[in-house]
Amino acid sequence: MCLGIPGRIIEIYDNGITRMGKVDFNGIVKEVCLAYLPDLQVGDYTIVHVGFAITRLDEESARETLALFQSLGVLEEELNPDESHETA
Amino acid sequence: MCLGIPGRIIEIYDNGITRMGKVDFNGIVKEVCLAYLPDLQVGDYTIVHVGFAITRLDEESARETLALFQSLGVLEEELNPDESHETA
Amino acid sequence: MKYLDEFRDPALARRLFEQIRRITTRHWAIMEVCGGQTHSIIRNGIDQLLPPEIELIHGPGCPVCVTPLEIIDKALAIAALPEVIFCSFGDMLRVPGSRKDLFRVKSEGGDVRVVYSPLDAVKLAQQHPDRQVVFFAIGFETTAPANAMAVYQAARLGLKNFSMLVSHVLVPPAISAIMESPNNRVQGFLAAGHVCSVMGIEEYRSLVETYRVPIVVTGFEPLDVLEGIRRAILQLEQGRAELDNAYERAVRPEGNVAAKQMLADVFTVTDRTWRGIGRIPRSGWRLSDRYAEFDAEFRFNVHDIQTSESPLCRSGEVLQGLLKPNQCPAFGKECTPRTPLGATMVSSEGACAAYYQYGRFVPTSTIGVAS
Amino acid sequence: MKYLDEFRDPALARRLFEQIRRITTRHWAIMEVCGGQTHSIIRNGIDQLLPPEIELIHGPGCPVCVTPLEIIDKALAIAALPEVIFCSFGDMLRVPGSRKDLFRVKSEGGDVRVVYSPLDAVKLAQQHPDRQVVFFAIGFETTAPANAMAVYQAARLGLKNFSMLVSHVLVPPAISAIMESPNNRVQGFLAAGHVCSVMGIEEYRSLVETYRVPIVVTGFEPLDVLEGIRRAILQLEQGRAELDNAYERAVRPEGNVAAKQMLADVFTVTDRTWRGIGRIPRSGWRLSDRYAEFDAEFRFNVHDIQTSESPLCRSGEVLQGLLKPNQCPAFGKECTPRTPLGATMVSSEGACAAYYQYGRFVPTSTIGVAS
Amino acid sequence: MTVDFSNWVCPTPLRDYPAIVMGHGAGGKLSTELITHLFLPAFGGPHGPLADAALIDVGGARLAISTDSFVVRPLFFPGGNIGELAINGTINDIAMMGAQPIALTASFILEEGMPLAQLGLIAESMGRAAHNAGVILIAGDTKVVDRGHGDGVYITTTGFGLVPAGITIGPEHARPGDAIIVSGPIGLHGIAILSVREGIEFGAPVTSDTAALHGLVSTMLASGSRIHTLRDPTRGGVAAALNEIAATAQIGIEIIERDIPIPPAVQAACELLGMDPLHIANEGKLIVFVERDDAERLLAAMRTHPLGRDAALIGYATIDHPGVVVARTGIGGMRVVDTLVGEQLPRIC
Amino acid sequence: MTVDFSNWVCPTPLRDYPAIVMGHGAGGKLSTELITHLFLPAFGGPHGPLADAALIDVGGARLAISTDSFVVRPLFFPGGNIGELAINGTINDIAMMGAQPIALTASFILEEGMPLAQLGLIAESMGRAAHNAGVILIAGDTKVVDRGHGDGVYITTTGFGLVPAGITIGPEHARPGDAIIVSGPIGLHGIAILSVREGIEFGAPVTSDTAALHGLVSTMLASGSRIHTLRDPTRGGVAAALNEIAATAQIGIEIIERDIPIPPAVQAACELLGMDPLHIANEGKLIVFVERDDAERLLAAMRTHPLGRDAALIGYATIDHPGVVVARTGIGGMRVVDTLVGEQLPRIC
Ligand code: SF4
Ligand code: SF4
Ligand SMILES: [Mg+2]
Ligand SMILES: [Mg+2]
Ligand SMILES: [Mg+2]
Ligand SMILES: [Mg+2]
Ligand SMILES: [Mg+2]
Ligand SMILES: [Mg+2]
Ligand SMILES: [Mg+2]
Ligand SMILES: [Mg+2]
Ligand SMILES: [Mg+2]
Ligand SMILES: [Mg+2]
Repeated sequence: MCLGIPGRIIEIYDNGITRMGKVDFNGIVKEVCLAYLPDLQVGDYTIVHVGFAITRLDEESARETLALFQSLGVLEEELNPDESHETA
Repeated sequence: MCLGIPGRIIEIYDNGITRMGKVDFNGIVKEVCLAYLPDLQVGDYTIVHVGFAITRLDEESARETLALFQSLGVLEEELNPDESHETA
Repeated sequence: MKYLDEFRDPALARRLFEQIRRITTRHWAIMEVCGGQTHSIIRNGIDQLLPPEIELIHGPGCPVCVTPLEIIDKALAIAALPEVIFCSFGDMLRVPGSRKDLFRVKSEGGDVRVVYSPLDAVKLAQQHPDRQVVFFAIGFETTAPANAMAVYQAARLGLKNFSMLVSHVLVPPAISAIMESPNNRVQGFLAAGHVCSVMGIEEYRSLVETYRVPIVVTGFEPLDVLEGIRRAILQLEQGRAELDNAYERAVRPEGNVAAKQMLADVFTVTDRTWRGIGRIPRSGWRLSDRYAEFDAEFRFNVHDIQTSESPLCRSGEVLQGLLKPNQCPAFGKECTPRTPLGATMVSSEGACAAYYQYGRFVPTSTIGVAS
Repeated sequence: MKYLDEFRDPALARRLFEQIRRITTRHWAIMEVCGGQTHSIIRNGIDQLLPPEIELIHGPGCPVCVTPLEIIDKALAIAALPEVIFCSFGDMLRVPGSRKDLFRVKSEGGDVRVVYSPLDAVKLAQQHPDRQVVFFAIGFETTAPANAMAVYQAARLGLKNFSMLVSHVLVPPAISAIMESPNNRVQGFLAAGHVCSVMGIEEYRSLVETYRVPIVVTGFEPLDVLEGIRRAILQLEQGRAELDNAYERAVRPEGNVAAKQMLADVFTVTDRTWRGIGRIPRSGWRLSDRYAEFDAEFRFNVHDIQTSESPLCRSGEVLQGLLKPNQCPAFGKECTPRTPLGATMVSSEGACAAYYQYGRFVPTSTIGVAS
Repeated sequence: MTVDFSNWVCPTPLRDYPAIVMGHGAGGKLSTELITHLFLPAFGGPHGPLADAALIDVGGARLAISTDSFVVRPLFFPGGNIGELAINGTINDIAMMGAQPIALTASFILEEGMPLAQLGLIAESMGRAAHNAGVILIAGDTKVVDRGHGDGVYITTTGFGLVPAGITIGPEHARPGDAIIVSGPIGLHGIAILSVREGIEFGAPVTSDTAALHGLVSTMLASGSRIHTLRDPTRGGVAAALNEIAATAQIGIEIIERDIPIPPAVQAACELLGMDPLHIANEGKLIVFVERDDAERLLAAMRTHPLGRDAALIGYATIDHPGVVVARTGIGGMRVVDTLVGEQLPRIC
Repeated sequence: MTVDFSNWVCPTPLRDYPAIVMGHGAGGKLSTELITHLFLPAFGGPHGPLADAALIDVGGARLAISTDSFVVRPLFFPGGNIGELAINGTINDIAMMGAQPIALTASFILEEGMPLAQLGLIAESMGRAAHNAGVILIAGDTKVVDRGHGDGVYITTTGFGLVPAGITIGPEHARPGDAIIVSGPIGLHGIAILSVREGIEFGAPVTSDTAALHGLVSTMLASGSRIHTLRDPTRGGVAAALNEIAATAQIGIEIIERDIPIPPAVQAACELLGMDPLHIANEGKLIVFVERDDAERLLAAMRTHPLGRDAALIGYATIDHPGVVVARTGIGGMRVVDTLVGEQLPRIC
């Protein structure tokens, strides 16, 4: 459930009822409701579901997670080179 | 104006609002309003215009008119044979 | 078909032509009032077989042709309303208003339907209680009883969604208008048989007397038309001006009494503008006050109707018999049945259209079909 | 795409698979709660690359699958009403009710429209003041804020022609229900990352404590899913049962505060029947009394709803992780995505459909395309 | 592109209609003008492309090709349905080039909600019609449009046939002096359709004459008569077919009204609706222009075939009034027989 | 006739739908089942008729014939309109048989109210497309349907081409071991259309790839590569085309997802709408199955042609899992690539 896609906010405006914006998904742009993320700014990343920005995408966390993945095998391989080959 | 076609009444009925009938035009049959000809009977001829019987077709008169046409030239030809050929 | 084929018999037609030739000694201008007779004349090639002395003038007897531009523009405006089902006899769909016709309104989304009988429109109103059904009630006295019955039934059924746009016209005032015209050349009339089968013939007696003009009540088949012509010529040649009934099988002197009663209830005489002719006093019917609620002109507030007739068109003169269709400079050029400029080119019974369709002297280039 | 492609990196995926293999010493049954994760697992072939000891159980996290038959039958009845424009997310159109689906209602003349966002339905209601616009509001906590906003805006705009057929479901009560089931085999959960990005993670803490079961908040890309599995296995192998957030880039502990406020205003917790599972107390949302006038179930008196589920279908067991889709006797035979018997075959995210679409062990005959 | 109005015979064509109206599809003058003034210039010049049918040389053979879309309402009518019409209509267009039809393609545009049982009946009668005619359905396509954007089913068929060596038949080959024969009573298809729409009942049923005519054409060719032109008088009826031939060959045509076989029910329906039988569509009739001296031989041959049993000589081509069709009326007058402008409408007043 | 449900691969086909639904026209399984179980039996047997295209022998030549109806909405879309689609689509179906297209027929179903100016634009681009492709429009037809029974314009084109001697190309000729090449980036046409319907904007415009491919095919044939199968992946996308070939030739197919050229905007739109790029329609791309050893030579030849510049090898045919298409996923797993059941729908949840 809950297909959510990350995109970058490129425009913010009020459509007379609520806070709206345009979000860029790698070259395609869709209008999105920003009402639930009043603090988001142009340039921020968000995750969009059925036309709504539901959460801020924290770029710092993303980098940390990827760094963790990068480190995972490497660290243990360094610590335990033999075992790592056995379980492969 | 006023395309009117002769046909024969083959059925008479009341549709709940008014007097209606079926009229046969040489093999094709159409529903017709008979409200304006309360005396017409099955078997009578009528002239139909936009779905309404507007008048009784008097068969006797029709025969007389045709008889008149038949007699027209003949009578005068008999009376005046030469002149008839001159004007032809 | 019985009572049609007999009146199309070629041998009898030959006799009637012969008789007419025999009795005709000089030029006579006779008007067939009714477009149905014009249609029959051209459709059968009667005019070409008559002696050259006889000039047939085609009268204003096509209700499609004479429906005033203003009412057509109103019809187009009403038909374009989204809540309306606009019902019309087939021929009216091609009649141009100032800017468009019903076909175009339909193509733009208007719900325009062809009905065979006005009662079909009443049925539609019963079937579509959420829509407004409007019937375009045109016609001479022949059609009026049918249209009157539609209103009468709608009233009896309590239909709030049925109305009529009424443009009825009457023959006798038109004959008066023609005879009163300073340019008038008509010397005798073939009166419209089916009009008389409804109205009877008495109202024509005063016309005969006032204008000292022969009037022969005439049918529509070739022999009927020829007989009407023969009797008119006979009167003219003999210096008589009488009312004669040459369509006795269909026309009683008193007309259709039941129909006339209904007409008196539903309609009231009114002044009417005839397209191409102008305003003729007391020459039409409108709904009587009792049925005013069924009047589409009141029900729909159709504003801003700007009517504008083509300046080229001389259909007024054609309708008055002052001009043959092919004498109009636009005939077959700017004006064809596909691009009609005038009412008389619109209906297949209009004098100009009839000339175009069935006339022998149509220039080939205007009939061309692409290879 | 940024923040998608990085989390699909094959080299990193290999490392994660290796790690998982390294730490797995015995059989573990882990449920990914969310259909989006099931989709990702099958779409990427993750299950086939995991060590055989790890059993992934596909959870009931597809709102399309679990929407109760009775509500779908109501949707079909409402969508068939002539005055209604029925708006739905695309996937719901193929969900069978007792006798038909929305595609069939559409083919029978129902005005059924696919919308991308619930706000599109509000727009339609503004554009068609003469029609009743009904939005089929399904979804878990992720979709609820969007649907809530639609009602809120309709109320602010004073729309009298907008309503929602609400069938919202909630994840935590479903996890409880699974854990309470006497047949339960699930030993750890991957919680739905996007649900948590709205609701936060605190409500899962009591589940972890009550059932002593590891719950890892997990994203949707291959690396996210693998990391979720890795952390769940790590806890299981180490005998821990903790709440862990493996989707930190999208999930704050407190969730989306503004969205939660709106949800509290617009919705009220209610008991809900889950298709194939049964009634779970306090497992759904309905409109709060304040917005009751927008409830399509009240606005449209949809009587005579006779629901009847296929007796062959075992989607309930599938949804509870008791049965693999391809262990159902009807799978790929009576039941295919074209002729779905159960909710889980209907949505492309349903466990059965996902197995059918992306599974390796589908019998060839069921995929045949006529030559 | 803007629509080119500059070369009109009439000075202001399409002027009144900035958008398509029903008449553009009625096979009358509006249809012709749409093709001549919109499609032909767009498709590359006034000559050749987008006629109803065409001949191309392929590998030494002459291939006759024709295409038509069928949008008839109602889908089922007395005597047939849209399916067999779609087969027979295209077979006939091929046959009218003197070709032997070989194969057809059929492309369907289905409206959402079309009952499969009805579609099955239509497909089955297509299969039967093709089988009976000895042609094969070789390729097809199926599209579905939203409810309210179709009308149950529209069918487009395209047909292929081979023209035997030595045959040159076409409207351009009609010559002054040619005898004009119609293969049987006219107006049946159109009146069968109209009767459903206008609520007319028939004492004896009037049914569509839909039929494949290539067998009759074979019989005619085998008679050795010098046939110049064949035409099936479909949309627009005999009047449109004759006008098209008159215009293409630049000949005059004179027909004798009382020699035209018009069934009584067709005549009666036309009287009632104010229509001309010459404007009513036929789907299983042909008109042939033949060297005058061969007329009797051809008539005799046609009458041996079930579809030509009631063939009748109805007139002649002349050098007078080129491009114009006239009729000698029942009482001996003359009238112009013109093509309809647009749709055929019931005439009431 | 009653619809025959007895021979279904799945036991209860069409059971749920007594009438046409949109999915019957989507080119997926419902479409296939409608053809297999309704049309084919009606048209005379399970083999042969009513495929998308066909070959017949005429006068010693092999004639390739194909027909398609075009019902695309909107009529005008980024990169083209329904007119050039109708020309290119049928040219391509001819080209996919290895034939050189010669001529097309075009039949129009116009909705009352269709603006003539728009129709003119469409006709003009048809003329241009035909001219550019070197094919002629030889015959046509025009029908008009009541407003509310059409959608502006539907166009059915039928095309004819000649298959050069020695060429045998078709889905049945694909063999295990064949290399599979796609001529360029996929999904552009379908996403260009979707973007209009779903209100998606593009930073850099995504336009339909509509193009006539017979020139590219000529280049490919001239390279001397042993080409077994050509297919343009239109409705149903690459997935439907590959599944059809797998089923026809009874081969397995394995493609490598990361080798498939998918433009970033297509990928992004698919992510957003929850669609699979392999299901998105293309109108100017082809898939070719070629003898493995000739793959590099063919790729090199294709890349010399503007329409093959970005050609890519995307997988191989295998003897495993006959009839089934699988994809190696980005992370090295395997998934089945199935044909859609009916319509492609935005997936939200
Ligand atoms: S030919 Fe046309 S323009 Fe001339 S009078 Fe007749 S209708 Fe008017
Ligand atoms: S395969 Fe079909 S019948 Fe079996 S559990 Fe899944 S949805 Fe139900
Ligand atoms: Mg044709
Ligand atoms: Mg044809
Ligand atoms: Mg023809
Ligand atoms: Mg096709
Ligand atoms: Mg319809
Ligand atoms: Mg094709
Ligand atoms: Mg195709
Ligand atoms: Mg193709
Ligand atoms: Mg045609
Ligand atoms: Mg439309």
